[in-house]
Amino acid sequence: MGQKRVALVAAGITKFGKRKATFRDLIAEAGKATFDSNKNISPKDVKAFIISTVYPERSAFQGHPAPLAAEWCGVRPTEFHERVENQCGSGTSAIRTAYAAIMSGLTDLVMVVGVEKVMVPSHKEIFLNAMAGSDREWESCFGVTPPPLFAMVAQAHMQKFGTTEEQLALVSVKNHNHSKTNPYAHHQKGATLEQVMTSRLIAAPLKLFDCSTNTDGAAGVIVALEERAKSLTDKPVYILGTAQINDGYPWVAYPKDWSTWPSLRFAAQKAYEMAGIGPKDVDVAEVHDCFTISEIIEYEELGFCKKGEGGRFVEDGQSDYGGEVVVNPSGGLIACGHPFGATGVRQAWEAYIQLRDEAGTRQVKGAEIFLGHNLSGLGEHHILIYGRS
Amino acid sequence: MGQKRVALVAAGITKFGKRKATFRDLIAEAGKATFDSNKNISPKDVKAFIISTVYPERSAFQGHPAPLAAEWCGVRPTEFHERVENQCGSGTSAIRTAYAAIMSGLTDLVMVVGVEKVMVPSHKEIFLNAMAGSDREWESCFGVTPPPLFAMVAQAHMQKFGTTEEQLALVSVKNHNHSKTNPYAHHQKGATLEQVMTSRLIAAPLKLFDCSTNTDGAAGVIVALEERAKSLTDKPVYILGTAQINDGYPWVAYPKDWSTWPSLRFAAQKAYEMAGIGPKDVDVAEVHDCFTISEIIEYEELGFCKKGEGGRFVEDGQSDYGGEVVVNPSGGLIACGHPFGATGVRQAWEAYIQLRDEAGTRQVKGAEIFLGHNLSGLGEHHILIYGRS
Amino acid sequence: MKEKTTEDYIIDPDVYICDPVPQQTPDQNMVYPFYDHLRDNRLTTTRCKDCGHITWPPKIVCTECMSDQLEWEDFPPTGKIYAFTVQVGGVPPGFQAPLVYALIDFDNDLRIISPLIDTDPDDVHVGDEVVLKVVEAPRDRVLFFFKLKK
Amino acid sequence: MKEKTTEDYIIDPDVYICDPVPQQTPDQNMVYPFYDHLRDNRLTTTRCKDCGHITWPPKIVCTECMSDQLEWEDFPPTGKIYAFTVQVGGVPPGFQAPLVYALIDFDNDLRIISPLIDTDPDDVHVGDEVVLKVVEAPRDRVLFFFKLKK
Ligand SMILES: [Zn+2]
Ligand SMILES: [Zn+2]
Repeated sequence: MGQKRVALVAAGITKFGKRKATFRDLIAEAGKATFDSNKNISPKDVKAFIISTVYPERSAFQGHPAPLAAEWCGVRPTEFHERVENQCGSGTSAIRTAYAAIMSGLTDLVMVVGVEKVMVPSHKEIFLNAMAGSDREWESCFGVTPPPLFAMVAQAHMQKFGTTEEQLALVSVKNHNHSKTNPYAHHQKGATLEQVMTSRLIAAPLKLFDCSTNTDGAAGVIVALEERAKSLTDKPVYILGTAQINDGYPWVAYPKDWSTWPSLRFAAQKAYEMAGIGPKDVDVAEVHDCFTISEIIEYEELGFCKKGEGGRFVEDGQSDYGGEVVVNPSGGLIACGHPFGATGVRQAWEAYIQLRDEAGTRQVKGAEIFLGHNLSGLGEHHILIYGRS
Repeated sequence: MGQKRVALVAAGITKFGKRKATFRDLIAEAGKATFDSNKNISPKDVKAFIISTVYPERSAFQGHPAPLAAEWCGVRPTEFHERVENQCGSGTSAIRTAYAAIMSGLTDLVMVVGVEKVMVPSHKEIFLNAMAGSDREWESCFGVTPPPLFAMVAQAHMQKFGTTEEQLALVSVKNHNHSKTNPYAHHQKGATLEQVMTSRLIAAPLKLFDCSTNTDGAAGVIVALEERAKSLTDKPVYILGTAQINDGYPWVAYPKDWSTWPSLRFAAQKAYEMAGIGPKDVDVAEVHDCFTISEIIEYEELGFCKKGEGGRFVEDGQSDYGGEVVVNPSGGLIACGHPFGATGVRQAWEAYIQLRDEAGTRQVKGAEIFLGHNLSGLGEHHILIYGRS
Repeated sequence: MKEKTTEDYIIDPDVYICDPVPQQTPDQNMVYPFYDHLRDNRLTTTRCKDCGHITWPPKIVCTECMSDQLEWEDFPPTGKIYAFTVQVGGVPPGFQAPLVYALIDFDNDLRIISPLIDTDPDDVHVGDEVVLKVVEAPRDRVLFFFKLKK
Repeated sequence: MKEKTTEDYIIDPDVYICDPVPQQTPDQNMVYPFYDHLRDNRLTTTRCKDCGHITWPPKIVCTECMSDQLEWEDFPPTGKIYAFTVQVGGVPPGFQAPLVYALIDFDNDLRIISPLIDTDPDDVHVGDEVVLKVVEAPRDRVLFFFKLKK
């Protein structure tokens, strides 16, 4: 017997946007889409279920989401079920947990649904709920939310490496243009450099188009042990490597130089090693572009380019079709929107369709290796690497 | 190489009660108690961390608890970290997840902290927060919370099997008396049959002393792969078996006869098989006595006695010292209180001290096998079986 | 037991995080027809057109076969009490004891839990028949209560 | 920028779930001395008596050695701005743009993030020195803001 392996065997997604739907409507829709993607699997075949969701207790007045979500997807788990949460990295954490549950022998097939209902009717409450995501007692009580934090990250990177506001903007232009071919994205109209540069200022240097969008959405995948996976599809998408790290909490406990993220570099190295590849082997990646500056720093720390050259990397088209690695073909968090618990699962859905040549007009030709990355803080990173074989 | 095994190597707990402490104070206290229990492990040795907590988003206005809790315990995880939630079964789910993470090879040692801050200053909000635990749209919106639900369970069991109110009360008397020797329990004064029978009516036949208590608290354990465990302590407490199930959501989707819980029977069977034991082998158990009726039905479905004879089992002293199996030596949820995310971890702490002969005056002499059980609904059960070897 | 006013069932209707009553309009909820029917004094749920499976509560996707081709179907006009309890202590904010909760079984094999309203707790017995009683909730919403069939 | 009133920093001080300002009294918080010191215009944190480790924010257990023998220590009177940003859009409820947020480094090797108050955004530069400015919050609470050192 060789080393056990785990693979995606189904993936589905809902339209992201300000949805006319409840928390559970989104779950049901993602569940259906997931089962529709592979007719060899029915809800009754699923005995393990994980939901990834961040704050339904607040936005939907709904706790205990795991059995609710399982039931709304037709699943009555008898082997493993729970809710996994890690703020913006919840989706990737949930898939890692599914991987662990299978590798441990507790089960051989897990459904993972990621979901967030963000767009409550009161605009005030959307922002209020966001404050729960940082340290409430020492940071959020001052209204500290990610935009000003990442603005300071951007300033540090610009100051140290000469990154320009135009380079930041080009990340947004690329991702908005990618999403034109993603019917599930929140934004599908594309964006010009001028549109991004002249969009409303949020916290200098970040403008509205440098930021990911609040949105509702859900996505689902089914993960299985290799033997079972092969019986369910002739094109399983294998999990080759994974890593996770958290280097300090709250925000001010991270290393002092915010322009470099050594913890991401460390985690990427570990994930590459586990996958037996290097950064140059990655054909397509969905990385956590919560803000444009994040994607630029991620190019560097993931090893797609040298440290400090992330701005030039996007400027040179190296993160777009025809470049070194296609980053965020789906449109990323910036264009798809960022329903927290769903985002990592949406990335896995993109892995599934890209590595099966099912991504239509946004297909990365011949893609063999896909990297998915979430962050939940400057020093908190979650990585999954997928392969066609 | 034989089969890999996983064991507890440390366990600690805070005082349960209406604590003059924040959510994170409780975490720090449990973290310290856990490390204090085994001086061979320091925070820097811990690379994987799981927090079990149900609704800090509501009661502490604090989301994203995993990295917060890790940091407050001195841990900077580089291998695995997340928050696991399954309402009242969160603690057992978290330890199962630690087991999976270790068995999968992602890590070889995990710290698990379970915590809940329940007692917010506004009594109104304590009840409001409780409503998030059931189906908000179809059940909680009517104010449905566990007491009336378990009152109907009790009625069904009394009608079908002749269980009496006195038998229910005897569960409370036993557990309250057990907690007299547990300095961490919310209640430590004991209770007489008369006190229980004449306590304030909540929902017939359940009185105040038939119900578990809202409380604050936290507990921690460290779980490790056998080889590592043996290097850290000469008395590891092994995880022998585990099972988990959810048979329907919301409450009314469970099987129609509420006096029998077939899903618990199924899960227990699975856990016993995995452990290679039967119910008669269990020496000591911490089961989910959210209400007295729950413990009685659990005797039956866990196989400690025949179906329908749970009332007589407690009446005959079979669940007390000197009986078939000592159930809830800590005092259970009824006397310790039930800080949701902490409860399953508290049970593991009891397993740790009982199977190491460190339980002092409440030690179950010669205990070899310990069973821990949580429920999060009539059909949702979580089981862990521990052994001395 | 006095009849509840709408305010009894709500904490703060202007703060969603404190408001347990579901959103019921098409802009927020895909099962909104349930509430439209309720406003017409009809208690309904969804049945799958593809496999015939019926569930409570209503859904947008069949949990048996994952079809989204569902149709609305009325409950039988009366249900029967399987069990009930009178909650006198520990009732949530916005609610007033005594509360009579009942498990109500219907001929369509579905069970609903709901409070009985306009009902003296002493008049309730297992096996009693109950009928729908629609109650208004804040912001033009409705809830489905039951009362004893006369 | 106009000075914030206490009400600007609170959503609903009577509903804990909507109130981001921490509880600060001994009956609810074990690091309450921090707030007592703050009321005396002292910015403090905890240092471990056993190993000497100091952290921000203050704690009840040393994250280095798990000792609970901690002592309170004052911050140096001035800190230096490492980075700052002026948030003009997307500010949370209860807050008014423009908000100047700064990362403030102290000689004790600790960093704090906080808004600058009584400060014209145009007057702020990286490297500027700032001092504590205690601001009152509802229900007798206080918050630690900073302002430019004159
Ligand atoms: Zn169907
Ligand atoms: Zn120390």
